Amino acid sequence: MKFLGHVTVTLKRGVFDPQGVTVKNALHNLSFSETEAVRTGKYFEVVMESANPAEAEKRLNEMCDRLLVNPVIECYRCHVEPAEEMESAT
Amino acid sequence: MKFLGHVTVTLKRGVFDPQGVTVKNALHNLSFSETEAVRTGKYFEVVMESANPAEAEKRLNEMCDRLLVNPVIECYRCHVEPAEEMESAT
Amino acid sequence: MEISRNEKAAKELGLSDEEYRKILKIMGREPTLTEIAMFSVEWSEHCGYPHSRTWFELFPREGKLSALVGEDAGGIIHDGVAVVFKMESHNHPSQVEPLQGAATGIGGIIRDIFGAGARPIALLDSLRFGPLDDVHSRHVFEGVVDGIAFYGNCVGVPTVGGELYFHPSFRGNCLVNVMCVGIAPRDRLARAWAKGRGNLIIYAGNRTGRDGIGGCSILASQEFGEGDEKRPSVQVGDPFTEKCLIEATLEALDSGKVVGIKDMGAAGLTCSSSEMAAEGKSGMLLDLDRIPLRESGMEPWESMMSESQERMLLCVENGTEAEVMAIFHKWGLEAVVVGEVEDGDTLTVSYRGDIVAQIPARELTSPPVYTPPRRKPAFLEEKNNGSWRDLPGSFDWNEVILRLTGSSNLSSRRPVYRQYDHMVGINTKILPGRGTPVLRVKGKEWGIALTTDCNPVYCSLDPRLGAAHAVAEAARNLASSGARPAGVTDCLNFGNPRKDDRYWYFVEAVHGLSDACRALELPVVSGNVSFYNENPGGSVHPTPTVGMVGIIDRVENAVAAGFMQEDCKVIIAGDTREELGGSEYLCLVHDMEVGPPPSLDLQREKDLQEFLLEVTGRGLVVSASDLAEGGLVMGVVEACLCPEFPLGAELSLEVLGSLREDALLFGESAGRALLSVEPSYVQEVEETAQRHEIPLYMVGVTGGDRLIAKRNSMTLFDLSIKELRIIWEEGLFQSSGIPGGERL
Amino acid sequence: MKFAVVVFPGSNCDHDCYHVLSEVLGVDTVYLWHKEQDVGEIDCIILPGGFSYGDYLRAGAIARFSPVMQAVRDFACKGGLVVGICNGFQILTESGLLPGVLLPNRGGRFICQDVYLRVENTDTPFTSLFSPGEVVKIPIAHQQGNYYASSGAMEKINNENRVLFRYCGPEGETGVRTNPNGSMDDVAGIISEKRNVLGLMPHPERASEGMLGSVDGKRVFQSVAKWLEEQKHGNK
Ligand SMILES: Nc1ncnc2c1ncn2[C@@H]1O[C@H](COP(=O)(O)OP(=O)(O)O)[C@@H](O)[C@H]1O
Ligand SMILES: [Mg+2]
Repeated sequence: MKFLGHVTVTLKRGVFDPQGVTVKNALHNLSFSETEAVRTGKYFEVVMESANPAEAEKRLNEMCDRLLVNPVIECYRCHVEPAEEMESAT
Repeated sequence: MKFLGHVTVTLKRGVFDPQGVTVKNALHNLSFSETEAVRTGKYFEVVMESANPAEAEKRLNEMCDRLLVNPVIECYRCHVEPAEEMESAT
Repeated sequence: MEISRNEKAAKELGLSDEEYRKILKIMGREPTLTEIAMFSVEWSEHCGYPHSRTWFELFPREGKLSALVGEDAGGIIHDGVAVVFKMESHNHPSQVEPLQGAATGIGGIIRDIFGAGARPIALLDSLRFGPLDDVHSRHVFEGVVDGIAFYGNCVGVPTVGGELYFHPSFRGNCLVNVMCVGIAPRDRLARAWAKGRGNLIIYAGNRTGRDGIGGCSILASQEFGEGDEKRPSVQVGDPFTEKCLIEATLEALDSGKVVGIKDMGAAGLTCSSSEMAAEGKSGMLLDLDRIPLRESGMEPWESMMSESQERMLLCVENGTEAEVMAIFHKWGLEAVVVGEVEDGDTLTVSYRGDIVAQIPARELTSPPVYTPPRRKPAFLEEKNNGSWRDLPGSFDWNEVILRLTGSSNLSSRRPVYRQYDHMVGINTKILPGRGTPVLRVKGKEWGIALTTDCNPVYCSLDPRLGAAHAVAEAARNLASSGARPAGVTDCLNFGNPRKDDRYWYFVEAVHGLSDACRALELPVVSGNVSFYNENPGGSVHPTPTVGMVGIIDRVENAVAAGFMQEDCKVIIAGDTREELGGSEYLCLVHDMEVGPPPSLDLQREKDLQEFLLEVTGRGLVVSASDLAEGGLVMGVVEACLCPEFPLGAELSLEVLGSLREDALLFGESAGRALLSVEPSYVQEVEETAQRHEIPLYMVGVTGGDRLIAKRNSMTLFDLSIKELRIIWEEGLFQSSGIPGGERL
Repeated sequence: MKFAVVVFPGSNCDHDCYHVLSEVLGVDTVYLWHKEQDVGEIDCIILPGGFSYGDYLRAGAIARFSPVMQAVRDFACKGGLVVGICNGFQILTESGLLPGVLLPNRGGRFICQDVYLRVENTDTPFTSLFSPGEVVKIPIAHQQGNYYASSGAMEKINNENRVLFRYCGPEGETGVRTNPNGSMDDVAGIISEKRNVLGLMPHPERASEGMLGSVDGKRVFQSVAKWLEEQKHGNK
């Protein structure tokens, strides 16, 4: 079965996020003065073949732990859903 | 009221995503051979002050259109939620 | 029905009725959609240069050193080494998507260089944008710089120089011209041809997607009716793959098994296959089913038109394909056999067992030539009548100088060049911001100096003279560093050639370039044309950017621009005339863009160059630089503000003659250089100048922490170096909004 | 004595390091392809700068899985000398051979320029030819050089005197104004607990020839060569 995994990676609280500061300042310059803070992160979509949702989820977590996320500074959340019509865009 | 906006930015379909290809290849090398495709994107959390959820959502969309998202190659989805205990991180 | 649809497709792809009839005649039948697509890209301005090609015959192709005028990139030969260089524009893509547009521009020009078999060793970027107070222009500027940094830094080719200029005519249509320089043993250069029946065609690098397929909505919608989203035609750069492609390509060429090679740039597969076949006087069979595709369901015309980046096409000896492909595989790149060389001269394209295109390669690569009518704009006479002479000639110069020093066009470019890795490769001897960039060549005593130049205001006032100035200034830049100018590449940025005034500008500029190059004995070895640079307010200022390469015999003698040493004599070589037309001073302080631009005497330029080469070569000067935008004052200010050792100077300017004060200080007379010389060498410098018939003017002494100028003991200006420095360094930061905090 | 310069896809200072080692120092140097599983008879391994795998995921994140990195790890475990420069430093932190991580620069942009460094500890194989507290000039060129470690880890590094180079001003003064990238405690280079693995963001190979402005960086390589020489004689 084909699954689509979604991974959102964010910086751990307390880790300085220069890009977030830059974006916040840029928003202020564009008069979005209501912005109090911006934190940036990464997002991945993974199309994968798996026997079942539980297996897919397990593997996706492994991918995060081994490669996609640096645990020194980052944390993540992820989930999978069945992917019927995803075209394999390599 | 304080709100937390979440923005997920992805590349439009058909736009080449070299990072995604490289990450997919790396996953294969780590024997995640079930991976068929990886697409990379960006993620933002925006802490903002707004009168009400509808207003917050409207402003967040404006931020996306004006700064966070490059409409030539990217698309996005976003939503807001009340943010009680977010500490202003920056 | 079929017929009209093809004609309609041809039209939408930019082919005129006349061109379509010509295609019918060549083919002797109705062309297929794929063939139409192929003609449209190959005959486009981009690839086929229909409006400009004929004028290139004016360019001198020979110089003092032996010149290589090759297929994609030309060069010069010195001491058994080929120095290959070329400049190219990526204006429109950068305007639409600044970061990726500029990034892919860098990728494209680098491929031209290593495709010729040379290892890329330097990049220069010549950039022009609308004024920074315009939010969108600023966005484009920042995105372009980001894109160049993103791509150039990652591929590991240092960006060692360039230009940056803001002017309202580039609002809505920026210019991004990038130059790449590479070196190779002269016998290692590659040819862009396919030859030898039975030899194989290999495709290497990134997969083919629908990138850059613009303007073919009729094909897309009628074939598929996919409807939903308009297909993005933006190309995305992949510098990591490019870096691997550089290494793999050079390794493949070293194997000796490669017959010919060409990159797939504009017009992609169509251009590389047809031009390799035509150049090798061969036929070629391409099997589209074997092309590595990024997306499913790509039609043949899409594969043939795609501008996906980081791809190369090779012709290799039959039987060696496995060995060559293994090199690419080793570098993690795809490489597959996609075709073979045939007798004859036909390019045949097959797809799913059918032949979808069959075109005589020579015809495809010989687009029609157009020389539409041209007309000199009537307003030019009036603009050049010297009306600046009515202005008062004297002001509070302290204030004016601070304004110029902090202006977006004259302030320090450090906020830009420090975002570029300008040292990787460990060859950069003179770094950006210190003078003309100079590179050593490892294992040799000699080195290479590089520059790009063009003043679009001069060119808009007098394109012939302006273009000649670009050549002269570039040559002067090189000679000031101690390098003998050796070869020229150009990038000709103009408006719509079908408008008679734009075309007049273009033709005049080409004449100016050719005349100047001929007078200075410089070959034009490569170049590029970008037309249709128009914005709603009209054409951009005509901008024939000149890229120039010089050879410095002993690279350790390379001279930088900064004074660096106290108690040296400050000398101006060459005459200062009462010329203020077209100057940065008039534009900025008086908001006046009027001429005439400074006069230019090319024989004098040559004499000055010889003089500069001799004094730098003999180690007689501490610093040397040419005087250009901002005139004498900005030349001196820059010399004072060398990043390593800011230093003041005291000048007495009466020796320069009794000109108007404004012209004296800010006039941009050509043929001048600013030198600083240790007192004990002054006499030798003077003797040398006499021999070359160059007038010298002793205008002052270096030292102290102020820049002071007097004339007949009256103080013209008196400024603290510290204040100048802050204003100069902050100028671009302030006007560009580049975040501070990292200023140092 | 033999040096190896590792080549990852996307390394772009590999040739520069090779040039300095073999041409300027005149020591025996080889390239080590990232697929190698065995480093062979080598005395010092250099992980050069560049953009391994484009730095596409995070700087150094993919390179650390290259086969050669297992060999580098074994080599380091046995006490072999490893120098990671710029991207090499990033790879070392990603692989856990050095603590911490290199975040994007404070200003968010790539910075290429000369910086001053204060040499903090000369009692190491990499710095013996410097004098303590000496200020040297070596260029940086990176987008992610902002060193970060948890406060516990940073404290340990400081206590163990493992910061070899700190960003500073021409007189050795430190602070926000002389720190180009926001690096914690002005860290420009650190060594491992066992003192045989060095990671540094500045590029010593770019400051190894007088013709290019500074020879301060050369002393890093010379220190290594000297140390290796002494080891050899010591073992005799
Ligand atoms: N776009 C750019 N990219 C890189 N370097 C640049 C750029 N623009 C200017 N520079 C560098 O900044 C310095 C000053 O530029 P400029 O005054 O235009 O040079 P020149 O006096 O040689 O005409 C030079 O070293 C130049 O190469
Ligand atoms: Mg100039």
